[in-house]
Amino acid sequence: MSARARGGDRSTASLSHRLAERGVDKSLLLLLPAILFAVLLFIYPFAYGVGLTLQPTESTVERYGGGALANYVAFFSDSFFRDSVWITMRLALPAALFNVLAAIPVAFKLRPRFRGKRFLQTLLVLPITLGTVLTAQGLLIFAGRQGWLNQFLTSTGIVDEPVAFVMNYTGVFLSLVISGFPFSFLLISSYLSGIDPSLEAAATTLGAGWFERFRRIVLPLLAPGLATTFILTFVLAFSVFPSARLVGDAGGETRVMALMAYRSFGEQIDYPMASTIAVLMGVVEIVVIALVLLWRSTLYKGSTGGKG
Amino acid sequence: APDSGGGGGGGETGGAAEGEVPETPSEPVTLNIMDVAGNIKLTEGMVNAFVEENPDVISSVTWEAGGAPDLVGAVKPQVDSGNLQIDLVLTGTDGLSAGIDQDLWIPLVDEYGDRVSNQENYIEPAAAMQELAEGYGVLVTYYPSGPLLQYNPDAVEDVPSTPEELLQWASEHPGEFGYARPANSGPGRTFLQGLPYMLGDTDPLDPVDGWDNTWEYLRELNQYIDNYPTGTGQVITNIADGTWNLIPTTTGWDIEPRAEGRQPATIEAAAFDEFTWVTDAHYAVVPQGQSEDKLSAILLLLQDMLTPEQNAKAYDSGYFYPGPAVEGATLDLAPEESQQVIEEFGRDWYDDLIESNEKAVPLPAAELVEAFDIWDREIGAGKYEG
Amino acid sequence: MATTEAPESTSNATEPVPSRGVRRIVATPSTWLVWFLAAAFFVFLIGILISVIVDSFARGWFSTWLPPEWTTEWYSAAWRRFDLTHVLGVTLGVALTVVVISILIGLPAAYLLARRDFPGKRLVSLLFLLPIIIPPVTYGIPLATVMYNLGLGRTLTAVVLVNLVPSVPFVILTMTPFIEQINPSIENAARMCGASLRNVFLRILAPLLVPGILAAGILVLVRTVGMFELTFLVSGPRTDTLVVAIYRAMTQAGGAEARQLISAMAFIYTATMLTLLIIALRYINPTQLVARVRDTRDD
Amino acid sequence: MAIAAGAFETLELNGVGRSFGGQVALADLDLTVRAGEFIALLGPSGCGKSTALNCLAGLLPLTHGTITIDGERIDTLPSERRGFGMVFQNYALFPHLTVERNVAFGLQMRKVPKAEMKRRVAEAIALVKLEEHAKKLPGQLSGGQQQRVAIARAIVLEPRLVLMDEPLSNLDAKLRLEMRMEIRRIHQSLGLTTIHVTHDQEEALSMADRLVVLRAGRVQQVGTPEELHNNPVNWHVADFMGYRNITDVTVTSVAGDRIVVESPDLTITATAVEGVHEGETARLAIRPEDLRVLAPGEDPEGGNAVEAEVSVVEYHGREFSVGTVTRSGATWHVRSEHAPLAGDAVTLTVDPARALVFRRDLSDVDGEERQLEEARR
Amino acid sequence: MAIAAGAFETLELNGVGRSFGGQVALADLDLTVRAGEFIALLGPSGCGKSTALNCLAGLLPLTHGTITIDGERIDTLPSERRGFGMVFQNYALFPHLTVERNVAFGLQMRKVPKAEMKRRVAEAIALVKLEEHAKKLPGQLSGGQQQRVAIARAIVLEPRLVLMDEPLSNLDAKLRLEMRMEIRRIHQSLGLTTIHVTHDQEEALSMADRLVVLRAGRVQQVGTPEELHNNPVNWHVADFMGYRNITDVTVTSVAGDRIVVESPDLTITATAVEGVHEGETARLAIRPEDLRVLAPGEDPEGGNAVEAEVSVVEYHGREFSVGTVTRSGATWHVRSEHAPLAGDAVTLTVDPARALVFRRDLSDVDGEERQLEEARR
Ligand SMILES: Nc1ncnc2c1ncn2[C@@H]1O[C@H](COP(=O)(O)OP(=O)(O)OP(=O)(O)O)[C@@H](O)[C@H]1O
Ligand SMILES: Nc1ncnc2c1ncn2[C@@H]1O[C@H](COP(=O)(O)OP(=O)(O)OP(=O)(O)O)[C@@H](O)[C@H]1O
Ligand SMILES: NCCCCNCCCN
Ligand SMILES: [Mg+2]
Ligand SMILES: [Mg+2]
Repeated sequence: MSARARGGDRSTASLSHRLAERGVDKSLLLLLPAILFAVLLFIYPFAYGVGLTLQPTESTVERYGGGALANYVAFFSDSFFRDSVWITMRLALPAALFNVLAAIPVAFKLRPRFRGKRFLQTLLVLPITLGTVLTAQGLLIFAGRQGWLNQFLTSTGIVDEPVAFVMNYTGVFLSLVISGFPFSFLLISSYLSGIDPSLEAAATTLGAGWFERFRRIVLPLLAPGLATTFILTFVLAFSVFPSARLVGDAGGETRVMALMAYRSFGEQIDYPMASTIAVLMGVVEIVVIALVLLWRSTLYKGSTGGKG
Repeated sequence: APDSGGGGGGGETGGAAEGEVPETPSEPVTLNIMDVAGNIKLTEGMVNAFVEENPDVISSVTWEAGGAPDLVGAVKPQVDSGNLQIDLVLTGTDGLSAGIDQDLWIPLVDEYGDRVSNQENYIEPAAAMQELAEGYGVLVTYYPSGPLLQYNPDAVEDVPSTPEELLQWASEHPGEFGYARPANSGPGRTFLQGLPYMLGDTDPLDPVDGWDNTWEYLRELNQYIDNYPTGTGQVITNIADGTWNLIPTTTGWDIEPRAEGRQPATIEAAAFDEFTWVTDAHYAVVPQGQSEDKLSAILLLLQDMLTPEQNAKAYDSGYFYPGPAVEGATLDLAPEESQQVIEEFGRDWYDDLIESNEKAVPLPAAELVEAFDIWDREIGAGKYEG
Repeated sequence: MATTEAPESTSNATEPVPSRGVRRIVATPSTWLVWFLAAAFFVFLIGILISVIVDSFARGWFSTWLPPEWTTEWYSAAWRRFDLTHVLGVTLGVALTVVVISILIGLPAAYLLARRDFPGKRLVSLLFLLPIIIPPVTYGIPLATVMYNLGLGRTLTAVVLVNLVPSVPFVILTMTPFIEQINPSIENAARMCGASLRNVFLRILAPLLVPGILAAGILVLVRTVGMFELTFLVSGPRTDTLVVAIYRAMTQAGGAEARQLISAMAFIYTATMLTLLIIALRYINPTQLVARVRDTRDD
Repeated sequence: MAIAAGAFETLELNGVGRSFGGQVALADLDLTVRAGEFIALLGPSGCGKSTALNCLAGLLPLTHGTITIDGERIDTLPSERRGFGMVFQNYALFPHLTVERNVAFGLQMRKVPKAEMKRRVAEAIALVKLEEHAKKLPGQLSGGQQQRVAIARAIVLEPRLVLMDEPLSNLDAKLRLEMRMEIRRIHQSLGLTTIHVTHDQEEALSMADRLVVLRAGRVQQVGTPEELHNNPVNWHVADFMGYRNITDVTVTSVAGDRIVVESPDLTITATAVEGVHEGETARLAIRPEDLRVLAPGEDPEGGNAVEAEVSVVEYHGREFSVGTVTRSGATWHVRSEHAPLAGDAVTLTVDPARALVFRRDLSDVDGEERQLEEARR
Repeated sequence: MAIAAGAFETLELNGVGRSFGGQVALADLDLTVRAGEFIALLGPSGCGKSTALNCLAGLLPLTHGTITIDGERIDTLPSERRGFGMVFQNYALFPHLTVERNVAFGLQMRKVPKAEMKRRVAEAIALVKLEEHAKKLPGQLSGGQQQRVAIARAIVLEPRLVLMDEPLSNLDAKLRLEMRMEIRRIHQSLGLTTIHVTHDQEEALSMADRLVVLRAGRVQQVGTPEELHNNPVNWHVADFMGYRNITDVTVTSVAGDRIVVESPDLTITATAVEGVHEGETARLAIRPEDLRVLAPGEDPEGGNAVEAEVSVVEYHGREFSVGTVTRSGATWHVRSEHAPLAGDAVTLTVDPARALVFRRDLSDVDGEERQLEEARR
């Protein structure tokens, strides 16, 4: 056979091979339109928005000090702003958690094929057609003090006084569940369908009852998918805006960051502050996402088929 | 497309344009009118009438509606880029002064006041409101607003006639009185601005240092209020469906919802024994960079809108009762339907009350924003203890 | 381990065994919870929908079970006041254009991200992820300024462009797993048959990706029709989409429009979406709207 | 390691059947399994092997019949309480658990004390020779190693019955051979009762004490490897047991078992397995290894001679597999010690005892299933 | 059907290599393929067979070496312009196109006129006997039928070279046998140059003109089936070619090829394949079919006798595969015509010409690869 030198000798492979080896060839041009798009229409305006946060209005500087960072100083030193972080979290975290946790058993139950499954799935997709406005409007009418729900509850004697479902934390929470639950249900269903049913069958033959199968096999394999679902519903819940205003208590319990940004923007006419709040919304979201991802990175994430 | 004529950047228009605005446009113009004050109902008829009469001046108009907070977002990019899509803005005091702050408006009155000479016919409180425009806007409609009270006669027997009685009533009926967040509501802000007069505060025009009684009062009232909706609509719904039984209102907000069927006609209104009207008005403003032709047409239009015949259309369905801003614009000049609605849903005692009680201009924009800020922090957020 | 349970009969070999019931009993507590959750959810869902529909046809409905009087006048009022024919035309036109363009731009990018490794891939992925997780408020206003500076303010072009900002990444995100699902050797087979990259795309990938494209398309459509923040900042009276029109109606200064009018508009919105969705669901599985799903085997 | 031999005497399946919405996947399976037996379920893809196994395991509810152990019904027990072990076709290892914890899973479910658990897991892992890999995740193992984990996981429970669903089908030729021995060795050393599903006749023959041949949901034949290999009861079983040369012939004379059959190409004396009568069209089946190339001048066995032409020659190590074609185009596969050339004319012969004749119609298979069968060929 | 035989004289691979981020998957492959040849690439899983094939097809960029056809470099051509056909392991049929349109796809890409296309597609489909299924989608076909579509799709283009990547590995035993013949028949009838990847030595032996045995990315041996079967060049090839009995021994005497080796259990006269010297530890390899059970009183061949005890007996149709264990615990696999009983003591013997001795170390494989190799066993 050949006596050719090996190892460092790369001259025999052509340049195009060597570039292609690194993943560089002309098919990369396929990415170009999307990248151009993202840079021009997203990165540039986004950077501009961030720049704006460093140009506080005179009155902000006067009131809070801090020079170019006055907006940030204001946000963190003034509890009126600062609290909105907690208020938003208090809403978004439980809502996202609820959506994920409630979706697990439902997805689990609806997994096998049965008559009417598609119909049920379709019903579950329905809320994406509702839109936030109709949801808010509907909640106000249906679950308001004089709505059908309260009329039913009081006339059947289940409660004495109408229950306050809307214009408060509960109202926003309900609207987040109505729009977010179907989404996490569908997402979790799809992750669940990726788990090879023979794993559960195997656990069954080894003597595991339904709970043990769920706890020891399905749940650990589902966990990374749950993390992803949580992130996506959390993002949706975190930037909640119309419902916080329409069915919430916009000044109090549901004075979320998006409302604060809008308040600065539209009512206080303080664009730098509005940008600051918006940017901080992004930061808080990313911190939460990063934490979840960090947790997710400790989980088993390989194939969920029967063959390792 | 940049069809808005020769007008370039904002700076060019100022003084330089003054002499160049022709009496009439060189050719008929089309106008895009933005309404951020709910003014369209009041003035649409006036504008349409003018267009019909003067097709050589204005060939057509388009309307768009929005909220005052959206105004700057929509207009500023246009002014900055010299690319006007909105030719005329109808706004309340908030949009007006936000635009003044951002340098968005042509100083219409200062520079072309002589061509809107009908401004001389303003009734007195309207003239006072016109002062707030600082020479930028032309007042087109006016109303004395409130604060008044609206109540469900089935549930409220002894109607409060003073703020103290109101507080008393609210404490006896917790959760049955409420008002909307002032920043989002006309009746809300009218109630807020009317209190200092009734409670004898030191300076009704200084919410920071002069409203001690008012803030104290609102804090106490706050204990008996469930929540503050972010719009008057929800307040109307609340009293209509019996959730609440007593709310603050204004003349317009009392008449129109009943006329439209959004409230039962049986809802009653009442006034405090002693109060000062906190008046309100709508203004027409023109964004910087407007072309001479369009400006010329707009001036002709505004002049016409301030004639009694036209201005009387502002009676509408009681939405801004009474509405007109000029002398002589009496109800009998208003359209037939308008007269019928007022007949049926108006309150005969309103006109006397308007005649007899003091009238004050609302807070200037900066102070109003400050009042809102304080309200948000001290009252609104008070519901939530972080 | 010996068998403990004594069967009722030991020798009737041919009789069908009622074994179905046997495994169900074990799952009872979870089944209970699931049905409760699902029922509560549907009560709210249906309640909300029906009450808005009733409200939109009601006159003088305050605190009774049903309205005393029915009317269609809110619909005609909405139609008149907001020129809904035009608004609906704009809405659908914008949404469909956004769908087509975002797929044309997003699909090739998704293909590359699904199939290839190249320097800077992580950075590019991040670039496509950000517009989805950063709230639109953050970049919406400067983006609108850019649009106005380009002389595109309040044009349909601008409305389409701003909606593409979250849509293109969204297509990339949803399409990537669909592409990963297609066996790469099918592409290789096509290349071995002499197909160029273009032909591989048009004749092999595109037809195979139809369910994915439909799913991504319907989601982009739904998101675009529902996108308020960005559209609102660059649209004008002739280019408002339905949500923006509704929002304007709700937040208009001088007090919102009547609740019933909003109900009517909200229902028009839902009916529009529902029509689109039902059309789409003829072609795809509902669960595919959110992610790719292998249909479960139940053996 | 003290894994107890089967805790039962006999396991009986009585008329076990399973349909999927009207489609019969398994019908009327009667089978008695004695403790310690190694039974292979054999048949082509889709014939109902997995269905049978899953019914036995309790993973699929029966639609007909009963399963009893020493007379007690067990088909009403949930599968986690039947005490069987199962090795799945795709191994179904828990991907998030190490080898050790995979094996320990069943013991944990049974709440076996820690110390005993540790000992038994270690024993099972040693039995399948995976001591070095005990801490790895399944994804880090090769196919053969995963296979062995699956076996260890099933047998650590000392099950009364081990069920294996085509456990070797994913392995490469060499590994398959090794694993066969391994399974057989474990079976023998522990005396486990085993039911093993496969579609590979060689595998079944080499491993099992008894074979059950299934086709389209129905049992065709049950017997020892020798019985099946030498005396298939119908042409279908013959086809599956390696009688590659199958052709339609006309019966011309019958004398007890010994009959003469004809086709355009040949006249052959053969053995009738099923009763056929003169004039009937029947099916002739011959193994390639029973068909010899006649040396020049040699007498054909029993007068059986077929003229053919060599078309394909395959080298199989020591011997050659030769494809020949007769005048009418029928293909006959033959074994040969030397390599003929393609195109050579050859004469083939076969011992009449090894040329089997069957009825052509398989009366027990109905129309739809036959269609299925046809489609699969 | 006029598919032109290879439009080249020779295809040459010169030092072709491919690494994945430092890990060598294929190293220094030199091979000359002559037109019309059927070459099998053989080796265990992960040895680089697919890598070699994909490099040849242009689906993977090379990291070393060149590929030329009649002296012209083709490794810089994109795969769609090399004019090769490929049959993929999983068939890779276009699931949305009918059989007909799958086959026509390549011709469409080449803009072959309609009429000619129709004719050629029909011919190719006829060649693989799928006329009845032409209008079906791949999903409606059985595995074997899909396989044939894949072949038709590759050959309809009259490619200069057909590449096949384990095309039979997904089929069941019976079908695999049939498809082997089919591929061989098509190869012969069209005279196509073919490179066929497999890990099944029997398949490779039976189909190919020449075999290339790969291991851990390196060529071990190239030769005809007979050469590989009878004269493997190292113990690894021997292992892979069916020398199942491999054990370490000490060389005690050398006399040319004929040497004597020892281990605790045995002393055997054998044949040295690689040069070994006295005292060296070497590796002895014997096929099961070359190891016989000595009949009582019979003389061992060449004096070679090994005492062992029967441990496992597998039935393989006509004969038995017997596992025996020597005193020291080594396992010897033997073929036997009759079935011994487990526990029987037997004496095994082997012809010295068939007991091969190799060097123990495979000098050309470096540490890391050896580890990989170990892990896989
Ligand atoms: N869940 C199911 N629903 C409907 N039909 C089914 C189901 N499972 C199996 N079948 C059908 O039952 C028949 C037997 O299937 P089974 O899985 O038992 O075959 P098998 O012998 O194991 O085949 P293979 O060797 O391919 O695994 C097949 O025709 C199959 O299509
Ligand atoms: N894309 C890749 N990235 C990294 N390593 C790879 C890649 N493809 C193959 N390899 C490695 O290269 C080696 C050779 O792989 P190849 O696919 O050629 O094996 P093979 O001989 O075809 O095996 P099999 O019979 O299992 O198909 C293996 O060790 C494999 O892990
Ligand atoms: N329908 C009642 C109208 C009241 C108008 N209020 C206008 C306030 C504008 N800032
Ligand atoms: Mg099976
Ligand atoms: Mg391979």
